Amino acid sequence: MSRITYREALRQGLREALARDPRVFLMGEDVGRYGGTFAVSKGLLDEFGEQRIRDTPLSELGFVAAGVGAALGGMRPIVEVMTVNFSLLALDPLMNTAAALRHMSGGQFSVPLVVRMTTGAGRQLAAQHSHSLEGWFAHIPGLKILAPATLEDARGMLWPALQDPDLVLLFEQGALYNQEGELDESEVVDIRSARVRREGRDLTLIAYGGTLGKALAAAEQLAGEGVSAEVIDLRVLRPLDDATLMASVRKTRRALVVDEGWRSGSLAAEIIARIVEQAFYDLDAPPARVCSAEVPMPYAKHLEDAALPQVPAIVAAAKGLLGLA
Amino acid sequence: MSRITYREALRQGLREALARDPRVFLMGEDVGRYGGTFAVSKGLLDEFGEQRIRDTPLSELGFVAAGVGAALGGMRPIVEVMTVNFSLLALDPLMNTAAALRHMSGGQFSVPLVVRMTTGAGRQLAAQHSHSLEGWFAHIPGLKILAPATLEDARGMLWPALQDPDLVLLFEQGALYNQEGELDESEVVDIRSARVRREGRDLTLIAYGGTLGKALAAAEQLAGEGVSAEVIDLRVLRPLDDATLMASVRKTRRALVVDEGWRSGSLAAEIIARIVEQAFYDLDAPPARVCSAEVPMPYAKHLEDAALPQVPAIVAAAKGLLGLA
Amino acid sequence: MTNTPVSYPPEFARQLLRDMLRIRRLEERAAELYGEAKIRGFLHLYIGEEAVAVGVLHALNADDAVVATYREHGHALLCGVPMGAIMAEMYGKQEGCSRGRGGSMHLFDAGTRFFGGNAIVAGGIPLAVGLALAERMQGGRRVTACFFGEGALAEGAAAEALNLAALWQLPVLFCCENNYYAMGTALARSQAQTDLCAKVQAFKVPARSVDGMDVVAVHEATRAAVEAVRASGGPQFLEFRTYRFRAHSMFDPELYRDKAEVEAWKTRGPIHTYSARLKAQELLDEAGFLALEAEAVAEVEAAVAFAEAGTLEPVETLMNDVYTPEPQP
Amino acid sequence: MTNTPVSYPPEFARQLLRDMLRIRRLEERAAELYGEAKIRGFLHLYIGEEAVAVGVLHALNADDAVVATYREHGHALLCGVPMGAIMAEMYGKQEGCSRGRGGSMHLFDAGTRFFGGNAIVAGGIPLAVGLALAERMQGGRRVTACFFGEGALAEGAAAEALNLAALWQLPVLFCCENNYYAMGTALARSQAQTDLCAKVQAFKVPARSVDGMDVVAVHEATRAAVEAVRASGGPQFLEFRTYRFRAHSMFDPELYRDKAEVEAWKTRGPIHTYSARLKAQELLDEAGFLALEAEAVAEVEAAVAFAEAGTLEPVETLMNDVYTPEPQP
Ligand SMILES: Cc1ncc(C[n+]2csc(CCOP(=O)(O)OP(=O)(O)O)c2C)c(N)n1
Ligand SMILES: Cc1ncc(C[n+]2csc(CCOP(=O)(O)OP(=O)(O)O)c2C)c(N)n1
Ligand SMILES: [Mg+2]
Ligand SMILES: [Mg+2]
Repeated sequence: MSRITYREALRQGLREALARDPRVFLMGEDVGRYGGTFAVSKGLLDEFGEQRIRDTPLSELGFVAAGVGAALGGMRPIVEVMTVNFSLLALDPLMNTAAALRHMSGGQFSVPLVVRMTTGAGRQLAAQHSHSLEGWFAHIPGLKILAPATLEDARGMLWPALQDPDLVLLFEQGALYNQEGELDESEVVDIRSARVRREGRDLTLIAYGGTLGKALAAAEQLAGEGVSAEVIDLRVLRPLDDATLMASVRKTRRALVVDEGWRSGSLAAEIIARIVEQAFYDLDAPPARVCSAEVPMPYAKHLEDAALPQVPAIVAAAKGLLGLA
Repeated sequence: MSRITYREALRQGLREALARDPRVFLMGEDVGRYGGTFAVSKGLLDEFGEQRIRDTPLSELGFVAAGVGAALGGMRPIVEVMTVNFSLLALDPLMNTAAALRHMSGGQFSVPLVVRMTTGAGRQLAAQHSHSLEGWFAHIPGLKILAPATLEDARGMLWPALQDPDLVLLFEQGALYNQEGELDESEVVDIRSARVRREGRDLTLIAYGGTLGKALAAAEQLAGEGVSAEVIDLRVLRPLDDATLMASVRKTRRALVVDEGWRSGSLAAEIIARIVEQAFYDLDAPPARVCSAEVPMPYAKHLEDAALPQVPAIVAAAKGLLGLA
Repeated sequence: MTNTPVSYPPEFARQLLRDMLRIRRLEERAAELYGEAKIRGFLHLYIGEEAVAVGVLHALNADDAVVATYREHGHALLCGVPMGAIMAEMYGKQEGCSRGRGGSMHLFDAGTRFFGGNAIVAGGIPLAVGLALAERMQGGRRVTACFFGEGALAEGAAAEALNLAALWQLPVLFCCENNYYAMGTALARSQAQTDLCAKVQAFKVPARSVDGMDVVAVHEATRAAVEAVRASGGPQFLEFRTYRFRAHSMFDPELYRDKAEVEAWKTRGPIHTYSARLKAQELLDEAGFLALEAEAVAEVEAAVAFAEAGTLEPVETLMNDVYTPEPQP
Repeated sequence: MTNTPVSYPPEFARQLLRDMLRIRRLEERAAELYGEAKIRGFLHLYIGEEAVAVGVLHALNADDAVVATYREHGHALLCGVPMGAIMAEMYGKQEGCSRGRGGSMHLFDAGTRFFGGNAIVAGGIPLAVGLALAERMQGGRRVTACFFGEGALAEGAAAEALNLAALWQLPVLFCCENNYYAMGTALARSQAQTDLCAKVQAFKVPARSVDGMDVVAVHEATRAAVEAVRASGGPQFLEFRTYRFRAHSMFDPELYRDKAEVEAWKTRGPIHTYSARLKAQELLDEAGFLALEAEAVAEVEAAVAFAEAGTLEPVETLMNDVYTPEPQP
């Protein structure tokens, strides 16, 4: 075990991948000389050189599409889109090309590309820098979506993502970069399964990325009030690990999804739909969700806090599900 | 009543709007000289001239953003993005700017822009020309989404959309352009409500745009088998008209959503989540959905048919809900 | 230009004509089959522009990569995709080069490094830049040729890609098929800068304009440009001035251009002007021409027969290849 | 250039200095307040570049439209947004010019036609083109000025917008603040074409390069360009060569540039060089300079007091203005 931040864990993952496979390279805005906008790639330029740590021009569409091409050409590119907000400029190569290519070519071309981006709010960056769109991206067939919430996943998801023959989007939670803890070096990280992060009996809290910590805090608080909450970390947003979800929900008979995405059309809605489809008759109460308010994220701290899922709202919703409101 | 196609109804709506308000103009690729890619705007260039029927360069991001600016500058632009597939190039001005602007400016700037686009599959146009993304767009706060499925809506939704002070996306169903019928000139078209298109007792079929006709056909077939299906046309995908939906579901106690979007993260998921949240204890069965297969749309007709929601699947799912399977 | 002698070995000189004829006959037949509803979706014909694909692709090596558009039957064919596989693809048969899932706009062939078949205008341009980046990083000498229309140059994607290629000095050959219209929009009505080479040179990509109706001019210019790419490692841009004789797609009523303009360009048609030159130089006689014609027609008919005999992918495999299957242990 | 005489009326000559000082002192104070955690989020300072906003905005009419970036405190101020409203915005108070919802990157003011405050690089450029289109279609004579950095010129959005403005001959003044870096990426490392005017002229937008450290040069060039826009109706592009003396934002460790380079540019600082010229021409004496300084500081302190005294928007109105409220009957 070593003490480390989420940022450093991500950097370790990058460094290991670059060291392990000469086909791997990192490209994006300010990943090199600047040291990474959020300092994730700091030091890598010195270590791996300009060929493999490539600063790009401000051209999100261009360099994401070039990443697709480079993947087709035999490399294993990691493209950093500085934040998910700017990925709206690069949706065409992601959805229209990379995600569709293998199927529409009759199985001829896979796109072994990893796109990393920072997601989420909580740092007063306002409407154009605070989206949580990872759940929205999870609508798109042909791609896989990862949301590391723990140090182990921050370090360990990149390598299996690079081994995956298809496009993988890896969403780093901006609010977690400075989070520090003990890294369990022995944990084996897969990119297929959800994980039970806390066992419980009375209800299942389903969270991922930035909401996992809040769900765990809520579970702790609920425990103090005699409620035993199980907490599931989705980890992989597409494809969803239904088996783990349903096993838990069948056991607890109650589910609450905690999702930083805007409520309507959230990943939480999809999870509720699946629970209803697969476990309706095992439910003791309607599955519920705590999501972000449907508002462009405001700058002012108190408004931003009000717009995001918070522990008290999770606790209240959980108690509501149990008729303890 | 007059006999008319969906395409002609759309054109009537455009012509009326252009005639009524000098601030209205239409811009997009090939709306003018070519006569409109799908011939919707045919003849309008001759009638209204080059200033108001503006052919644009191939620059989706540029001309959509210019539409936002022109709306801010006092015009009432109608921007045509040829098909929703290309709107992936223009998401930044739509989500990061237009949808957020009023809120993030503290209420100073509204964006009275209407963006029209063709959506949907069914014409063997394959993976890059067949998306149904209107439900996906419905995730975005700050915009309104319309899906005309009838001739009356095709003609009548544009004018109230132009009266709306905010960004409105209007999705035309490509597979309906040639659909012909009697236009009821007396119908008053709003852009707020869902409509019951067929009354029924045993279950509620919820559809919109390209799936409305299929839901109605399924209801007809079900009637022959003694099942009375109510059919709701959502019409407005954001904000959803919960009241109409819940009134029907509370009555029939069973709901089936028919949605051309890919299943995971579909609008259907959101509707199921809402039904569960608002009417759980009134349900006799879990709400269900018939969606598109999660696959980039194939070209071959039989595969495209297999990937899309079809009447037999709707009928089967409806019977399943009623335990008649 | 059209009167300069053809100084190629007779075999190769005829090969250029043969290949233009193969594309022409293939597409004429495809148009008929569209009329018979054997082919559906969008069908974009290259008729009139054949000299470009033929002249360019004969200047590339077999292992160079090619990225094309939705108007790519000719490019696929010249890359080596069998005509039968192209026709079967348009029929939606699993014997097609994309298993019938792509159709006319999405021909692909991994074996010949033919990367499609891209139906998003300008979408292939940054993709080609990425292929070239991979080549550069792996120390290879292969060129990536990327075809697109003049309309695509208005897209931001094109600007970003040109800059990247020039900045990183990547081995891309940009082949702009300037047929003067993007659907119904004339170049001068969509781009303030109609001198495309001037536009591109401002991005620091060397650029040259070529008579795209003259297969020899196309071939010579491309050979020089490919040599320059291989020598410098950096990009080159060629503008081929050409014209499509047919509508944009099968739905186009062609309201936007004069019949007279079309007729004027037809007099410069790449096939008849070139075959006239070959005959004038006695590299070909009428019998030889008819033999090439017959050969092309036979190939087309064989392709149709192949497509007709083809089978449909079972519906059960619809979901295959959304993701790459796991390697079996 | 810096030695050419300042031939403005004394009042106006001093106004230019006063406004540069106002921006400078405002931002220095904002940086302090960031250190005290009164201001949060991203904060991008304009320190070193003040001559550009001041020189340009004094050449515009009050009713001309202005579109700026996330580095826009100075532009907002010069457009007429009260300093208190700017400071309160950065404090997140509802007395701020965007009710505290926007913060430093999203200053807006409908009254002065200040259209933000855009935090997507290049996002404002096609928006400005649209504003100009609306102006043209309504027969107005107002200009739309659009500010952006040199880094933004690599974005496809910029290319599309330049083409549209030139094609439709729209009254936009493109003001490129070339401070040679986009975050940590030097111009030459991100654009193959470093001659920005050459790049832009290739889009058929007339372009001129200006010493952005000299407020007089900026002002004169802008006056000429604005006149050209009003006369021709078409766009103009100005490249202002300038430099930011501070980090990109409050998080930037500045690893990418030499201290010596920064120091060299600082000797050309727009405020001290201009005030020296004013003094040399006896348009200003030391007492006059100190008075302007004192005035600026007083305005800043009043703004801070205003922001401190400001109130928070009630959480209850969080959802207001996601949509425009219906008019009350
Ligand atoms: C991004 C995008 N926008 C619009 C279209 C629709 N479209 C298909 S081809 C075409 C014209 C393209 O013109 P050009 O690049 O000159 O190529 P050409 O068809 O003339 O060969 C258009 C507008 C598209 N496929 N992709
Ligand atoms: C589309 C987009 N990509 C990336 C960013 C992150 N970012 C903010 S400012 C900036 C640098 C912009 O440089 P330049 O245009 O030269 O303006 P400057 O900051 O130097 O004034 C970057 C990369 C962003 N805000 N938007
Ligand atoms: Mg063309
Ligand atoms: Mg800069």
